[in-house]
Amino acid sequence: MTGVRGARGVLLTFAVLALAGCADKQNTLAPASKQEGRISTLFWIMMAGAWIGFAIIVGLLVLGWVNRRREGLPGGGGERAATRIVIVMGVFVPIVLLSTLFVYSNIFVVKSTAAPPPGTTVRTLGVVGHQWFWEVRYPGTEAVTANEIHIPVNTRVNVVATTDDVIHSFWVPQLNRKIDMIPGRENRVLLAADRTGVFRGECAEFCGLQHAHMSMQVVAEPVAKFKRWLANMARPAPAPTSSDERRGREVFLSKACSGCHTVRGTDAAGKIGPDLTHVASRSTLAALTIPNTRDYLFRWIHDPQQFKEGVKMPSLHLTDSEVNALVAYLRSLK
Amino acid sequence: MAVDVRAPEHPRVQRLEQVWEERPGILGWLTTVDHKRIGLLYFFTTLAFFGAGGIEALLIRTQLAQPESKVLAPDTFNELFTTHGVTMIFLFVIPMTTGAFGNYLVPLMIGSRDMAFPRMNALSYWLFLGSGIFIYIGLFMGFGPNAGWFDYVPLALRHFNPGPNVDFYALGLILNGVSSTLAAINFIVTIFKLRAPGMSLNRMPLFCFAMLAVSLALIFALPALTIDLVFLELSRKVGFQFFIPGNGGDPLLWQHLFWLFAHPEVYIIVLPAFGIATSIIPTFAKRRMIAFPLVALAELLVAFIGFGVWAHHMFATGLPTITLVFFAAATLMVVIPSTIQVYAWTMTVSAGRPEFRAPLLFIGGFIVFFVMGGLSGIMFAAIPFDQATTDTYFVVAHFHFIIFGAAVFPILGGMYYWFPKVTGRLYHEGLAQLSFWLAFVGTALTFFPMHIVGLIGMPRRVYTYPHGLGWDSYNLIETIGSYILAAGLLLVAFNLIYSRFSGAPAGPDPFHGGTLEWTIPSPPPHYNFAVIPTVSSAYPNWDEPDRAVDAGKLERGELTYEAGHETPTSTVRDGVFDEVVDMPSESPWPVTLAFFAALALVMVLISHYAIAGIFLLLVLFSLAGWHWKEPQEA
Amino acid sequence: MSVIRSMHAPPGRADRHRIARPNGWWGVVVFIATEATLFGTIFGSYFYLRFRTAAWPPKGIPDPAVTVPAILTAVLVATSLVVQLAFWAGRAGRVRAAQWLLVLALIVQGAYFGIQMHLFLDDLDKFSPSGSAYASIYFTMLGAHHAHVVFGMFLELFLVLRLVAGLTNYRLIGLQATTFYWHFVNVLALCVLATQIYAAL
Amino acid sequence: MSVARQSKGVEFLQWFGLLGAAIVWTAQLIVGFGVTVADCSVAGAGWNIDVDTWQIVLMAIGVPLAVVSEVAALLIFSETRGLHHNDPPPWGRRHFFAAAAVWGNLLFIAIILLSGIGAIYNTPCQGS
Repeated sequence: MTGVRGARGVLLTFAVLALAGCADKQNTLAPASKQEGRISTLFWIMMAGAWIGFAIIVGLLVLGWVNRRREGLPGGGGERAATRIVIVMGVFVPIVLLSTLFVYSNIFVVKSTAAPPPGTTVRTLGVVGHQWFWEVRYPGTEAVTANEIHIPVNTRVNVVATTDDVIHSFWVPQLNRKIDMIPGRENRVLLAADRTGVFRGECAEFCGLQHAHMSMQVVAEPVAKFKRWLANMARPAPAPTSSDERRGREVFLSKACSGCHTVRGTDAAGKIGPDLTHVASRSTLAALTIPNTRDYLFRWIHDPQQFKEGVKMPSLHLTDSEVNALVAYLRSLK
Repeated sequence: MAVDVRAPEHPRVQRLEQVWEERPGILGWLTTVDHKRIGLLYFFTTLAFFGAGGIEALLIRTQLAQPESKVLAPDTFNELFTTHGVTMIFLFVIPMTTGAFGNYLVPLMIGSRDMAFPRMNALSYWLFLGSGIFIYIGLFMGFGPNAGWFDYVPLALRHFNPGPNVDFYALGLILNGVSSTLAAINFIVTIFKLRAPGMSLNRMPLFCFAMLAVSLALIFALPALTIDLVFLELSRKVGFQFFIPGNGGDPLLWQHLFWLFAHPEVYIIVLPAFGIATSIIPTFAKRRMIAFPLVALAELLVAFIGFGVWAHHMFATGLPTITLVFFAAATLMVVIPSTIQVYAWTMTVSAGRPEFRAPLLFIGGFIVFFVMGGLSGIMFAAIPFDQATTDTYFVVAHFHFIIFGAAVFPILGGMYYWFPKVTGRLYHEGLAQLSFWLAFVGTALTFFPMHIVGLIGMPRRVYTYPHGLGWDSYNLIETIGSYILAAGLLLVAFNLIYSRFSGAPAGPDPFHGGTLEWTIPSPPPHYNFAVIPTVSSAYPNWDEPDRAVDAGKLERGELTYEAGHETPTSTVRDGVFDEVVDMPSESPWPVTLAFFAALALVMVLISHYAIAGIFLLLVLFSLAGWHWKEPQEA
Repeated sequence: MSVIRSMHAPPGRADRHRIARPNGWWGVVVFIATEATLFGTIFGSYFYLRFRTAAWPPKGIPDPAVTVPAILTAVLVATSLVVQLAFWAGRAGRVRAAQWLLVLALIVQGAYFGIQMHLFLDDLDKFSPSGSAYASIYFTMLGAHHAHVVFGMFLELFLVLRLVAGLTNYRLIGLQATTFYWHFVNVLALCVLATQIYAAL
Repeated sequence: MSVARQSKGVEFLQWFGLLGAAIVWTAQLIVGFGVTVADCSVAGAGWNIDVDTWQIVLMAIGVPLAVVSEVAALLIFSETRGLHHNDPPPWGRRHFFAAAAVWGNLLFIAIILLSGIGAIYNTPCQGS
């Protein structure tokens, strides 16, 4: 491992500087789990090999240029010698190296990073892909949320990835490989963060107009904190306290909102948009398209299309006061 | 030597001129069956599509130059990247390498006077043209294909994609597939049967081995795509259930069939490039290829093993590992034919006295980029790593190094290399080398950073990306690179156009190439060879005694066949002289048939099935008319 | 070397006798190869879909008929012999015989096609191709094969008409190619039948 | 044994040496892949297919056959040692293909082994 790190420093100055220099939010090579750690090690090993192979070929070409005035190989020798090199370097060496790679990656690494069979982990959670947001369910509880996945740190969580419409791909680069969400199939991927933090993920399979705005974040937190969060998520929405909030709820239930959104504890049980029971507890709106602030929420409700052209949520042409009331209500859904 | 063969004033040569001459003017081009003219038609058409695809690429890069930019609306972006892929693969690289290079060169390299089925050759071109126009009409009507070039269902089904966009894609590609199939059949039979006497399989130029491999791959790969597209259209138009899980269908069926075609496709794209490289390297290294038999087999092996790797495009679909390992194993081993070739090329360069003129420079660039793309390709055979990086810009970088670096660079090199043969004039060397360096730097700048930006998490096919993920600077570099690259390509175009009119006369053999096309005048006469050459090695132009003997035959009228519109055939394995066959002359039917076929698909597109049926009858009718006139009546 | 050249130099252009298969033969063989792959893909899809469905055919869809298709296929396969005879007759220069044998084949195949069409439409009334993946692949497979039968009949019809004007080298090769094509279509017929009735076994 | 018969035998050896291993691998891929798909799908689950046995059998048949075709290539190669690959056919052509197939067949042997081993050592029907 350390040897590899050393080698990488030598071989990869360009890439390494680049990788070190950048934000790590979605970096496959900044692992936050054993699984992703193994995968990035696999990468660095292949990368080292690749640069060596590349150097050999470029070197040969340069030699050919240096030697352009003389017949025969630089080190002397003609057809036979050259053919021997082709056979050794072109057939034998690669067969050995590639077979080794096969065994290492496709038998060992693949096993040690694979999704566990159902029911073998402490926790299972369901993520359902929608055009274009992520519905997150915690089996065994009422909790339903969207685009923000909380998991306990140092715990193996089995994610069951399914889709409600087209093919999406669930991918949290710092935690594990990606897994496609395919109609009619139940795929799994293992999340097991070995440190607390927020890890960004994004839909990796082209899923239509707003494929670019289908991100999510995984929050890995201490078990106690996670349990508190989950308990709150499982509760129905808090009742409105101020008059504004009450009016907001009226608007929410009377206008089209409730046709698409669910707020548990009210009559709103729409299934098309994200569950808003605890929307105020989330840090972003529209699958990480905009931050979840009073101002943005206001503009979003006014005209969602300006942020996410083609999103299913229409502009309901509400008056400013109605929107203000809605904002007040939604911001109260902690 | 060969010069005598071309004595134009000789009565036999004049007779050949009369026999093989075709009608001049636009009508001549519409009815031509001359493989050289058809090759040129392919060449200019594919260049036009290359331009279109390039503009699409520049628009895409411009949109992605900065985060959150609004140059293109999302739907436009999706149509552009889909059409870019479809254009570059189906309307540029494949028709350019097989249609243009293959058509023009294969008969010249094997010493024949035309392809085995000249009229079918014309038909392939007209069908190809039809498919291209078909797809682009869609784009200009605002219905460009918009579900990605691999068009995954259910996104491509009517429920999620109600417009005709995907229908333009599917029907256009069916037509394109028919065209490629016919072309492939033609190449296989031509290479099997029309080789000059003495050209046994072991004396066949490597370019022809590449074209043979490509054609065989097409023959067995295209049906999968055709069936897949038929399934798709039946699902979209009349609600068949192949892909609907609820009713026993499976979206992955589409992916299996698509990649069963589309991975061999990748090798179909690069194989002719190998062929071009193996033509250019010996000429400028002034020696025969090292490990010739191994390289020949390697070309066939790539095409063959390419059929056993398709599911490595589906590693992230959750298929059982025990299914995936088969494809991972093949994916690793398919690398080896390429390593063989890469070492054979570099060894030939080292062992010879290479003269680094523009064509060889482009091949040098090709080797560098091909190795780079190949090495990142190996990584995708490691299932866990593939699942980490698939559908990211790391993949985009990989396949652009292969498709642009490894397929288009040899095409550019080949354009320079055979330009004197086709036009009779020399290109401008200085400009050519400048264009190489521009293209080389441009390619590296455009595609290398994509590796990094992919590794740090940028998925492919996003029309925009947020600031603050560390992607901005790389994307900007890529965009700058793409413009440099475009400049390089424009310089190539300028050089060729300029040299076409004011280049120095080239003579029959400016580079002293090894294969038969260099034994005849530039541009080649309609009949290609006054005396059908008799061959005793894979580099006949370097066997001067043989050529001298050929020259003598003109007087004696041996192997000249000036009596009729004829060319000799030989046995498949050992190139033993077999019989003389009458070659058909120009015919109006291929273009007519293609026209009706295209109209039939238009009718399917707008769901007028009865009228489509009528056009299909007209297709059969044209087929009958076509065969009513038989070659010997020419 | 010299050996080879003497071997290749033909005695003038008159030499027409052939020591290997003609281009047309190779052309149709390669064409058949790609067609076979096409049907291979269909059969592959059929069984892929079958693996993914517990009940085959699914509930509510009748088992495919066995006897009638089997008999029909047997009849169709028999025409292979007739077409082959036509080719032999043609090669022996007996043009009229070739013509009449082709006509005979055409009549039998026409009858076959007629009955198959009837069964096809009959099935369409029983269950819709847009009802299940089974129905979709079932009708697609049969439709594809029927289309090939029609194309084969078109080729024969064309030859019958051409042979009126006598026999040429070109037409003889055409006849040989068509014969080949029919053998292929009939092999397909057997594979299609096997796949089709598999659901009833 | 007449010359014609003998040359037929040699001819067969050359083509078998060239294509044998390739065909064997194709068979292994189709059957091996098919078996895994069948076993891991809705209907197939009920047919309790023993994937490992299948894979072992496939390897046990495939590897020897591939080796035989390698031997065939070697035989032709040694038979034609000293010829140049551009020499007149048929022997020049036989040398040409044998010289290449000797190395090419190694790939197919490798693929057959790796696929089999991979399929056996990984857990049946575990999503990946």
